[in-house]
Amino acid sequence: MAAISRDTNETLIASRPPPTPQGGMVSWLRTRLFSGPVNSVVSLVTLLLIVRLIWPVIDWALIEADWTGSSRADCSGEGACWVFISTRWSQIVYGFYPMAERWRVDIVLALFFMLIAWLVIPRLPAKKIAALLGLVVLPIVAWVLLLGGLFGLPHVPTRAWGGLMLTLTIAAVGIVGSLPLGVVLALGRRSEMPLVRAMCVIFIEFWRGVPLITVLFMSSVMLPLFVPANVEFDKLLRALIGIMLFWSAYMAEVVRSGLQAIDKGQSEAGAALGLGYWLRMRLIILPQALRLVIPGIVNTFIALFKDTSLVLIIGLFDVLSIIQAGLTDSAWLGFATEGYVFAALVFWVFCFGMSRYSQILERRLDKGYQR
Amino acid sequence: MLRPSISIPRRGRGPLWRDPAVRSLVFQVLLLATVLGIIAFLVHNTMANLEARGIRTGFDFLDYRAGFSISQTLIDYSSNASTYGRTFLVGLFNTLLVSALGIVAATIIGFLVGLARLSPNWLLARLAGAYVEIFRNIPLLLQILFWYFAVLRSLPSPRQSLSLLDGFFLNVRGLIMPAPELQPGFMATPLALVVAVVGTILLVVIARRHQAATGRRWPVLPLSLALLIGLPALVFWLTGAPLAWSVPELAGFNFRGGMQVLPELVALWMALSIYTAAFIAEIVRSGIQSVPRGQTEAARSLSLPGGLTLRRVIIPQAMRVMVPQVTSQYLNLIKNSSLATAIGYPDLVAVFAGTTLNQTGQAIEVMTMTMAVYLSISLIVSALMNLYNARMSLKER
Amino acid sequence: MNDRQQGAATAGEVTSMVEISRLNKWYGDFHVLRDIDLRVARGERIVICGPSGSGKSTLIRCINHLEAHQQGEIVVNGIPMTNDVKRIEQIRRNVGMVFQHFNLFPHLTVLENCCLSPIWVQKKPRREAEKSAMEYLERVRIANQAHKYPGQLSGGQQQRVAIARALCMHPAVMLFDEPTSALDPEMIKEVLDVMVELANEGMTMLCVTHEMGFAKTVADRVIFMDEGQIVEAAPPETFFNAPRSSRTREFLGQILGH
Amino acid sequence: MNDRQQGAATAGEVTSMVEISRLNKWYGDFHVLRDIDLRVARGERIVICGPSGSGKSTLIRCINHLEAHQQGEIVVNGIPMTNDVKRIEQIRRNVGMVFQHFNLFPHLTVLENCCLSPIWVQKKPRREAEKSAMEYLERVRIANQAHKYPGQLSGGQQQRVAIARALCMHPAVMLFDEPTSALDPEMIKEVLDVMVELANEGMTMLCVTHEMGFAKTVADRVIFMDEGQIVEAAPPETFFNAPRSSRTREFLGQILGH
Amino acid sequence: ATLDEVKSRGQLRCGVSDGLAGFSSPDSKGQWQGIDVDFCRAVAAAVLGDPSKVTFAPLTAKERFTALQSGEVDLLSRNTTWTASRDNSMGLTFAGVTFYDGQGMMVRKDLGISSAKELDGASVCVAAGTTTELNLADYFRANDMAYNAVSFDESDQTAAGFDSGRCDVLTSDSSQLAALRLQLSDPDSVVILPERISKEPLGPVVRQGDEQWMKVVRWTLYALLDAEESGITSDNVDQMRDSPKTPDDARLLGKDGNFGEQMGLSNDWAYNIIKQVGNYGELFERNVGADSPLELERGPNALWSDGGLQYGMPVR
Ligand SMILES: Nc1ncnc2c1ncn2[C@@H]1O[C@H](COP(=O)(O)OP(=O)(O)OP(=O)(O)O)[C@@H](O)[C@H]1O
Ligand SMILES: Nc1ncnc2c1ncn2[C@@H]1O[C@H](COP(=O)(O)OP(=O)(O)OP(=O)(O)O)[C@@H](O)[C@H]1O
Ligand SMILES: [Mg+2]
Ligand SMILES: [Mg+2]
Repeated sequence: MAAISRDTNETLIASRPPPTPQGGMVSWLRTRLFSGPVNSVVSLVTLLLIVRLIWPVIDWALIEADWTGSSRADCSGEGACWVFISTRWSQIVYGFYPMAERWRVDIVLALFFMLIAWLVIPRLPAKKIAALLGLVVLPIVAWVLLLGGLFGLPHVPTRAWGGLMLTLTIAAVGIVGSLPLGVVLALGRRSEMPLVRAMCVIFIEFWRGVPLITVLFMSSVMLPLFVPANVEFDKLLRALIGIMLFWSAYMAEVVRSGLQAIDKGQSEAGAALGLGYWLRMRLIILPQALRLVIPGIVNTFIALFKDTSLVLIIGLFDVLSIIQAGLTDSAWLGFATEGYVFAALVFWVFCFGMSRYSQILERRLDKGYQR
Repeated sequence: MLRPSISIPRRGRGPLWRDPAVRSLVFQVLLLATVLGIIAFLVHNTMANLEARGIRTGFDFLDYRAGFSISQTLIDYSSNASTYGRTFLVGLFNTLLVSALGIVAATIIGFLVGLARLSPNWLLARLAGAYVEIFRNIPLLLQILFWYFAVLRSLPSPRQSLSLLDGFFLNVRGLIMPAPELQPGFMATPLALVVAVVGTILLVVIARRHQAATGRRWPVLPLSLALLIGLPALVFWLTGAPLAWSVPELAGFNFRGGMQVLPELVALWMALSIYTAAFIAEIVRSGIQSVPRGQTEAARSLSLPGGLTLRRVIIPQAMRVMVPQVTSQYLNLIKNSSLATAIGYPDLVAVFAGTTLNQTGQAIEVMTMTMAVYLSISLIVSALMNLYNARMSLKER
Repeated sequence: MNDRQQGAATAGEVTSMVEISRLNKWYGDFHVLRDIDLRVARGERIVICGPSGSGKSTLIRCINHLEAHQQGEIVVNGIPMTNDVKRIEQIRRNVGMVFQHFNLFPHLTVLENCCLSPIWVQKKPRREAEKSAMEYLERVRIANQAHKYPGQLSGGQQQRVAIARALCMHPAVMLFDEPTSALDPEMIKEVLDVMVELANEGMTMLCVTHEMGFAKTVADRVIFMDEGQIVEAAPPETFFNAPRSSRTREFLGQILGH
Repeated sequence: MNDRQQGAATAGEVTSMVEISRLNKWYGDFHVLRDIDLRVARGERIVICGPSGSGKSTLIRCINHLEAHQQGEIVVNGIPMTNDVKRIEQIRRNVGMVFQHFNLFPHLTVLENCCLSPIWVQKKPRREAEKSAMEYLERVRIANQAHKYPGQLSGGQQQRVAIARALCMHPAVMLFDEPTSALDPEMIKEVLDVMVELANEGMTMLCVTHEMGFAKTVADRVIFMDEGQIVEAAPPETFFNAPRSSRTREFLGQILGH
Repeated sequence: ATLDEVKSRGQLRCGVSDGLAGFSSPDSKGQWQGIDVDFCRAVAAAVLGDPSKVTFAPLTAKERFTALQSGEVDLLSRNTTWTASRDNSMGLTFAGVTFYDGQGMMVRKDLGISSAKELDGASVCVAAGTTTELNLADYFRANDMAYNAVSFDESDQTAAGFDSGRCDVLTSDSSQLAALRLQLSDPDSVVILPERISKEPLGPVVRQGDEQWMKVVRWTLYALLDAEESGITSDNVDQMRDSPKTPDDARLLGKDGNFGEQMGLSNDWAYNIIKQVGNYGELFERNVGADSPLELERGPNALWSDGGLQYGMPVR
């Protein structure tokens, strides 16, 4: 039998620091980019691609671009002409909201962004209060302020709304409305009552099966056919309801996947503690399920946000439609690229922000209760 | 002992309304009544409103002459002879065409980008990541418009067409290319293709037998590719290339002859596939990452090399996760193709729920048919998906 | 202690805490429990064992109506089980249950786990609920972890929290379904110790377990189940030393074997 | 049997199957393995035990390079471990590994699981690979389940398939990482039985386990690890009856305690 | 009935084009401008006494009839051609003609084309769901020519498509062509061909079966025409009301008779229209005529007394 160098070893071998890995730029490049012939070629091709693709864009959008001025004459034509955007800035933000009343929009937007900041910045305390303010107080304040007609504020009809404020309104209402509806549908789809389940399935599959633009078309021009004569709905309200119903179906499927992932034992433990169905859902199942599907929920939010651009098809002037309307201005023909790029940027900033935030949130929550 | 047919013979039942069975029954009946009530209400209103406003109803209009022309028709259609019913089919086929093209391209791009994101090459992984973040977060409508204008702007007028290959021209009207015109004797070539397919199947079977007996493998993939391409090509050449081409030529404004790919189609196709590919890439990445680490470790400890591990162990398992999600992206793509209406590609929504609706004014019928089409596509695909899931799901106890 | 009183009030002078008579249960066509008769006296400690699939879990899950039975009667702390939702909730308040996989709520802290039922079901003020919960956590020697999340605890600690959570309802009877079988060997002991203590304090207990050491130490009766019926029920000495049924003997041979 | 010969050919006349000297490994800054020296003779059966986190798994995972080490040398069946991919694959062909969670391929049948490596790595004809796989499945007494999928088997059966799968490579040495700790008590025995048989046939084995019965029956040497080092290594009699180190004694007290 | 609904609502809902210079388009302040828009205002002035009480619903060509049928709008004033099928089978009624138009074609000058007959094989940009699209098919078939239609949703897009070279020809009602021409990057590089390939009487549309409302709309148009014929303008209307020149003027302006009340309006309905919106001539000149960028001739839209087709029925 082989000799053993040490039979016992009572003395503790001290923990040593690891041998220093050869660091530095060169080693980083070698391992990450040029770790073999294939890899090197791939790196070079990629680099070439980036230079060929990205550089002209930067050149056009930043270096050769025109930034200041007030009319078409200020555009040199070599790069992008952002003057087109800056002259229309206020329309892009406020739409046709009356000049004198725009301070109301400003307040709402300021509150909105402040609340977002509160929710996003981890150091700030009392997130629950912020969420409550965001879900209950802000909508009421925004509704009173934007619509007016109360407290001596002049009434501003929704058809005067437009631009970014409209986009944000539609997105926010859609998001706040579709989530609870989705939760109810998801619970319904998992219900033990066959009729409830069947109805939820039909509802969900219907909305998931048809394109949103047909829904918007129906809600914007055909709705009066379905309701008694004389009943009136605001056009914006109709778009909102259409969007909410449409996305609640998607939300329901996301939530359902979360519900499915929760172990049956959780519900049983709740029952054993004497909690009834609704308490069990509220205190045990939903908090876990929703947390689990945060990525899915945020993805749905993002999709919803992007699809607000479709209200263009029904004649509401959101960011995109306002810019498109501007493109037909005969003083500013030929700036479609700038217009679309800018609109894309607006949407991108919001969507990317949301997706990043969801990733951070997910990580933060994970850290919370795992070792 | 047999299960009793009537259960729960227990003493001291509580009041009826506290019995869960009774409760659930009452609740369901109430819910059903409410839903039926709402439906009846809507139907009643619609009937009354249609009546009151003297709007014509029924599907007779489908037999009326359409009288407008459509820029892309995959089936026979002429503005002076075809009916509105025909416009429905034309639109449907155009929708299916762009969807099919989009699905193929999106899948290929999506898989490549998804794999690139997992590449050990830092630069490539980052580039793929940037691709996903950019295209996923911009509304599709914008991307369609952007590509349309980018395509239109970068292409020359017909007179200055770019001549790519012989008979291929690219200009702002689209890609114009020769159209094949079959000559007698051509049928031998497709026949040869059929033979090649059968041959390939045989080859695979024999190769498997060979492996089972000797352990040696044949290079099945290159062999079968050679067979599939080579044989038809050989037959085609031997039969004297019995295929004439209708070569496009510039006449007056446009090219005559040949086939044409519309720029609307190209822009829509690009936008749909680039956009959807960003989502597919994410699915591919997370699908591969969802296979537990233990699987890779087990494969390694069996000394399977990396490529084999991916092909035999990781991808088959990742597929199960990916396929349902990718399918729902396909469905989204099909629904999203309805945005064609923004750039004038003649899809179902543009042609039928657009022009035909406007010429006939029969909104209810037209919208119902349109929604039914999308709904059926979605339901059919879902049904197929369930079938797939049932067959592919891991066998459990 | 209002619900204990409440339970007692309905029941008058009960001596048997759980009374099961001619209980039958089917899953579909599969007959899981066959004519079970069982009477558990106040303060009695019962260990149930038997091969896998013999219906042990099903039996104790019937006692707090996690599973519905089709025939027979169950009376818990004087309250007969019916289809009445109120009645079921009343019974559940009298019965604490500890699961094999703990089933703690991972999104709540240990303390919140324990206070959930007192606050929402028994409508106690939060402060009082927390105080009482801390006492129970103390008793299972885990009070110092009260503000951690279950995911941050070891298996043994989690199971002790699960016990404390059940105790916080002041149940009249505790059910344990293989409470130690999901634990690493090193952690089994700490959980068993807590259970032994509990038994010594006079808690009525029904415990499904294969820990025969535990059965010997605390059980008043050991029940052996097989194929859905109670095959043998005897005090531990008789059970281990002179099992009457051949099936019991076979089973004991396997369990104590390796 | 070509790779065994191949291994042996490279190695000349080796008597020690695994030779580890002054092995050190870090996870980031954390020093998991500290100056490990270990020599396993051909046919030797070694059981490794120690508290959780002591580096047992890491050690055996280093042996087939599932983890890379930073310092020290490992020689397996005469093949020294380098960073060369070919070399690593060669070593892996000499080493069979059985994981705690089986890690069977769920999309392949039992037989396909076993034939994967013989067909694709050793380029055996399928027929021959299947025949040999069936023999091993026979040996672990599961041949009748060959065409089922892993998900359709019990844990114990799955682990036996995992053992057969590893054996199909005709490895020179087998590594086991807590092969029974994810199993229900009733299934532990069937897996241990197979392992005992294997040991009796003279297979070289390194086994991380807390099954002390198994250690007593088959181990030539029991190794106790703590904090990344080998604290004590001795034949089972000495190890269990007269542990020299106080840390070993403490650990044994815990494990055999309840 | 629609009239009562509008009155009780206090707002007229009017469907207009979502962007067509001279007919209806929002200016940079978001105010709607154009002859179609002004007609809506005239109806609002007649019914509610206030031309600002209009809610404009921008509609694409495809949406317009559905929106009117469904009751989404009370009145469609969206350069819509009066045709038999629309009047008879869609549950709609045309109330009159606000603009006599004809379909024309626009091509780039550098093509060197002077007649529509030379367009064989051309690609044509056209707005989907219009009579234009149908006329186009008829015209090319009648002249045995081939063409390639590229149909866009909205007229803006047809112009953009034409501008980018997607089509050789842009076709539309010639008044629209004049408007769309202004949206091109170089308006001077194109010509409008002389042929008018169709008759395009454009007018306001209401739902069928509401005689009263149809008459209100129709008489609003007549009031505009009568005012121009009598020389009543928004500037001199007060004066004319105080001292009407003719009995006709007195009846029109509500000084004599109760013609407004017969319709369910107030008697100063026409006064309100003229005072606050102007007469037909003013509308025309301001939006599409000499005072506008479009600079269209009156042509057939001149009064009958000037050799045109516009003819207001007498208020009597
Ligand atoms: N929901 C269910 N539907 C159908 N059969 C079930 C269900 N739950 C349990 N069974 C079956 O009922 C029988 C008894 O199950 P039970 O869980 O009570 O056994 P057990 O004695 O607790 O076994 P173990 O020791 O494995 O926990 C088993 O055969 C099981 O397969
Ligand atoms: N990938 C890793 N990164 C960082 N630390 C790790 C990693 N894997 C293991 N460790 C740490 O290394 C130490 C040794 O782990 P190892 O799995 O070898 O222990 P073990 O003795 O097998 O324990 P157990 O009995 O729990 O399986 C542990 O403290 C563990 O937390
Ligand atoms: Mg059980
Ligand atoms: Mg380990």
